Amino acid sequence: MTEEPVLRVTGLRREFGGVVAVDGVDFEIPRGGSLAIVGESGSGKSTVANMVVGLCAPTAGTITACGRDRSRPARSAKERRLRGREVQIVFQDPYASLDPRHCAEQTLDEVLRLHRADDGKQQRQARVAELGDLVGLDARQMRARPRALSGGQRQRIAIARALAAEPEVIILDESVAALDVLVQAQVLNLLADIRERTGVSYLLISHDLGVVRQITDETVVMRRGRIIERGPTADVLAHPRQPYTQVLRDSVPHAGWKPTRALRALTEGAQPS
Amino acid sequence: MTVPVLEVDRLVVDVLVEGEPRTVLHEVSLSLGEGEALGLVGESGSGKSMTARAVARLLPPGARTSGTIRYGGHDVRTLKGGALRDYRGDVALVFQDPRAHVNPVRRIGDFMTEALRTLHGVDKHTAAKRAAAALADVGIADGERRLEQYPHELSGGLLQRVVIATMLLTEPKLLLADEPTTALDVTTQAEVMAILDELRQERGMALLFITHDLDLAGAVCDRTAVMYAGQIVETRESAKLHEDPLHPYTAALVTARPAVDRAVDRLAAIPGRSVSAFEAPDGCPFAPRCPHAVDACHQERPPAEYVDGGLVRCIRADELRGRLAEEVAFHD
Amino acid sequence: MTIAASVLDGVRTRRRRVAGNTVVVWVCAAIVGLALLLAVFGPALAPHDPDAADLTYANVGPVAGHPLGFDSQGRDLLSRLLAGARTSMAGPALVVVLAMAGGTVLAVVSAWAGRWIDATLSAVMDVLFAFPAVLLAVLAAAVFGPGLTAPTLVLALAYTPYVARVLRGAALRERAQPYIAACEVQGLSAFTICLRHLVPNIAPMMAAQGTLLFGYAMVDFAAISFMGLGVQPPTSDWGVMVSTGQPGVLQGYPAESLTAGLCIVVVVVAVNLLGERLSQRSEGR
Amino acid sequence: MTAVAVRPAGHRSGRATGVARFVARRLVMLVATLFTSSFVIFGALYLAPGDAVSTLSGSRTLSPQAVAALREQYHLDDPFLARYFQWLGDTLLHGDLGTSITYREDVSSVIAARMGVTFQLVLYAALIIVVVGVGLGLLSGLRGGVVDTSILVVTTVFAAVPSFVAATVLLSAFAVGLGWFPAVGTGEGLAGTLWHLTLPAVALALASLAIVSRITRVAVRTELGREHVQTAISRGIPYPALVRRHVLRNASIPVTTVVGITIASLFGMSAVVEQTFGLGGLGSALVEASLARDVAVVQGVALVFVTAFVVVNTLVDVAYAVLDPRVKAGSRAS
Repeated sequence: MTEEPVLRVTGLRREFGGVVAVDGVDFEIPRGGSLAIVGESGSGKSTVANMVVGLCAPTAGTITACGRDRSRPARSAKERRLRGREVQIVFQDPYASLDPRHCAEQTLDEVLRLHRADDGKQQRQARVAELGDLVGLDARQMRARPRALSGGQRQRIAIARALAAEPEVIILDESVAALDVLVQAQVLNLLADIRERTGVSYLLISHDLGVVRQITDETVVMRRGRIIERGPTADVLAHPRQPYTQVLRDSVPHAGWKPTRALRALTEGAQPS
Repeated sequence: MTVPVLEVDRLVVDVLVEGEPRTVLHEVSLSLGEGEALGLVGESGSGKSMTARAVARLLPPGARTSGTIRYGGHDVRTLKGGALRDYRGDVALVFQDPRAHVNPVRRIGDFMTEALRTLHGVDKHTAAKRAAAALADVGIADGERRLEQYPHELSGGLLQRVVIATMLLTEPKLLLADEPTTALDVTTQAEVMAILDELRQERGMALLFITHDLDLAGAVCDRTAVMYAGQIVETRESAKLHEDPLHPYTAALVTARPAVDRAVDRLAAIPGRSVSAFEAPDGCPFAPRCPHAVDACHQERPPAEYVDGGLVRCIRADELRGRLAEEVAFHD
Repeated sequence: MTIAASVLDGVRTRRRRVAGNTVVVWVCAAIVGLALLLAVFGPALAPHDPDAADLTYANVGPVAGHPLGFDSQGRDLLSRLLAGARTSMAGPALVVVLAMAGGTVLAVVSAWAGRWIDATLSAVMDVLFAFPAVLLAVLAAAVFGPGLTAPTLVLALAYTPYVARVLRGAALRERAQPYIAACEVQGLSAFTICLRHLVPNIAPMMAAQGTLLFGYAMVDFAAISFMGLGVQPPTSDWGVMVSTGQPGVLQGYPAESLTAGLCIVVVVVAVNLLGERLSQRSEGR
Repeated sequence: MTAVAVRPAGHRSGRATGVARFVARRLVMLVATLFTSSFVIFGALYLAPGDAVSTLSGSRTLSPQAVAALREQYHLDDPFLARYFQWLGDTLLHGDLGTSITYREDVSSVIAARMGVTFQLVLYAALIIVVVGVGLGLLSGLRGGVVDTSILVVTTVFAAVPSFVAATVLLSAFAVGLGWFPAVGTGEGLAGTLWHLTLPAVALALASLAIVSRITRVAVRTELGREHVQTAISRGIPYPALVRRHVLRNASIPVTTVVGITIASLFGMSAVVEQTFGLGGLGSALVEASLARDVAVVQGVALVFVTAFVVVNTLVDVAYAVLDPRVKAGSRAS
């Protein structure tokens, strides 16, 4: 028996007005680990992320982070803050992820005041500067309104905000999907560095198998609300056991790739709805 | 190469940004042979969509152009009246977001048959029949039912196939596709691309395919042009872009993309961010980020030169050839 | 003319129009500012006693010292217009403050809570919406008797669902933004998030709505006073003056009615244009 | 949220049931709204300071017999809710709205005698709003240039003119000054009625017409700029067909809504115009009754106005559902 996982999800289920969006989802992430949930739109992967982070309540199932249950909505302000120090999230859209009226320094300071109530102003300032350094933003960018910054820079602020509370797990909900490929590479490298330096765990929600391969150790594949395949990322992508996973992998354009119409037919045949 | 269907020569486009004219395309030249597919690849703000809009005569109000866009012996920029309508009949467009490009309050059937009935005088019944047949071509079996539906009742992938079927109904000679699959899931993308490619080859249409994905362009295009900061920095046979890129930016695009089949310790990420044409410095616009830049690169804009059957704007293209090939080989 | 050409035409003149628009906005702002100053200092600025009647001057035109002449009671018209600025605008201003406060609270609560609270509040708003503001004010006047208090409260009540509806939409859009979700994930309380993030971000919309609402309120308030159910003569008020000038209109002395009407129209035009601009800016963020 | 993968595939019949369900929902809301409104109108009487008898009598001194009659007629000795249902029953079943203390006749006959003028006036004004307002908006939105600028300036000013100011200006200029139209009264026969109601209808319509024109202009411009219109242009669809099928059809959705709401709100403003032009309609009765604190008449007329307002608003929503195929049962799309 190894160390207690930093995040454990069992039997997770969510319905929206009778429609089952997520059903019977189990997974766990070891301390410092990195897990990907792969799927297409409608697979339920984002709903899982929202439930883990506490933005929507599960219909059934349990979520345990850092040994504490978070399956039900937080009741007290203290509980909310505690949960904030366990799991954080970086969203997809860099343009909507930041309050347009606040610069990076203000955004980070607000988080620090919440989670480090004992710190003085100078300690907070030092920590803000440290976080800025960590994600590679200079002093000018830290004081700029979001509208003056590029998508990549905004996403760095969002990452810094997620790190500010020193959580054990960061959910990356398609966090690099909206970025151009060169900026995406910068941010992916940054995420790898951060994990190495802080030991934080990642839960990556993505449809992009290249990104998944680059920054995760384990992968679960979701389809229509259920997990259909799981394993080490390298194995799952190199030797998919499920036809759907194979189709998913073969649909990714790469050098010498030819699109074919047969792919969809195969998936429909493989898993009738 | 055959006679070009479309020939763009030193196209410069200025558009109004907050009331000020800003250059978004700088001396863009490309040619497209009959039945040929050309990919136009670049990051956001590179000017790839603006190129398509200029060709389609859909530039935003207040835009100014110079250079020529030649189609059928005429400059598209100056077409008027009947000639413009004829041109529009020959050119079909498919955009990224099908939902925005189909009138939400009219039925699919109205959308599909509008051009046939209005411009080609086809009667209602025949037009509907042809529309249903076109839907079958793009893999939509129950066409007659679909014609009665409204756009909001169809999924994005289905609607994009409807748009493609519609565009093919009038038998255009040139298809402009601007990120037609970007909003779709990967498996749907593969299918839509397959349909597009198949039908295009069947009918001998020319295709200008705009995308941010080098590999996707490579899959369906004979040649690919790479854009950066409003200019085409390299045009080359698609297959060779991956093995033997001529421009450092192309090499950067190839190496920055994480691969499905293996992880690397660090991705080859070049610093900085991509700029638009009007933000670009003097000299080569890529020079500030280019790992191979020398002083001369910052002096003046490199001219387009032929190298190994491709066209490249880099003064060091010849000497860098082997090194760039190594960089991408190390990646692959 | 092709459509592209017509759109192009519009744009070619746009740069000129941008400059022209800025001038218009400044003029409007100046008018509104002046009106507000008059509301505060108008009664003090009046050159004559606005209530001093002298029937020998009834309906006499402009003479030295009385640039606008006299009304049917022989009172100095300019003084009455200046003095009337306060009553004509104080009521509407109060209506706007009350309706905006109520509407904002309802909108934010509704958008934040969602579910049945939102559904219930929205249904209540829809029913309240069924009452035309003026009708409700008349009803109130019939029950409580003419005066300022009832119309002010009733108009505020009638406008609240309108404000709430518009702001609820804005609040819902803002509520759905990931930056709000990020605040929730941090553990900030709903109250803090609304106060520090949500409300400031719908503030431009609120400013625009408040301004536009002031225009409506001025018209409705004046209408109520005009009908004799609001401000009571002989108090000088623009709406009342349009009304008390009616007999003069039929006798060919329209000065009292028309000058008071003009005051209302000028202020409302300026307020509307200003509100429209604010609303465009709040949407074009 | 990525929960819904497959949309229910609806077609003509599905859409028809969708609209039917929407209409049914709106009708339920209509009844609920009317019920609540009537409750408010009825209850307002008892909100007044002092006892109900003095409110009902308009603070007149009455003989003990008159007071007793009043108590009897309004069931003042019954509990509040019982009174309400009694009143509602009388209103709905017998058209009995009580007796006016100023007119000294049944409120229902006061209303019946005056309803015609008001509805004619509102109808006339509505016609002007639709024809002139929408017309100017289309012209402005589609033509651009000087035409657009002129219309924009004029409608900006008109939108700020309260109907009673408009009425005063029109009266002063066209009735008293030029003598083209009569200053007061309703006239005989269709031509006479039209002639007499023209100035009042214009005064009533003016501000609304301007607002409708501006909304129409914006709607047309918005639709012209839509991507699907660009697509249609790129397919070579001729301008007239483009405008008809895509711009006007789509713009008709917001325009219909605004026109409807505007027309519904005319009832409230008719009071002011009727007063100025000496028209003996419901509006002027409402004002006179309010001034005289003749509560029975105020209640009756308010009930008629609210009903008209709510019915028109419901019709607008139904029109919206019919025009916009995206309307799902129970909610407005967009």
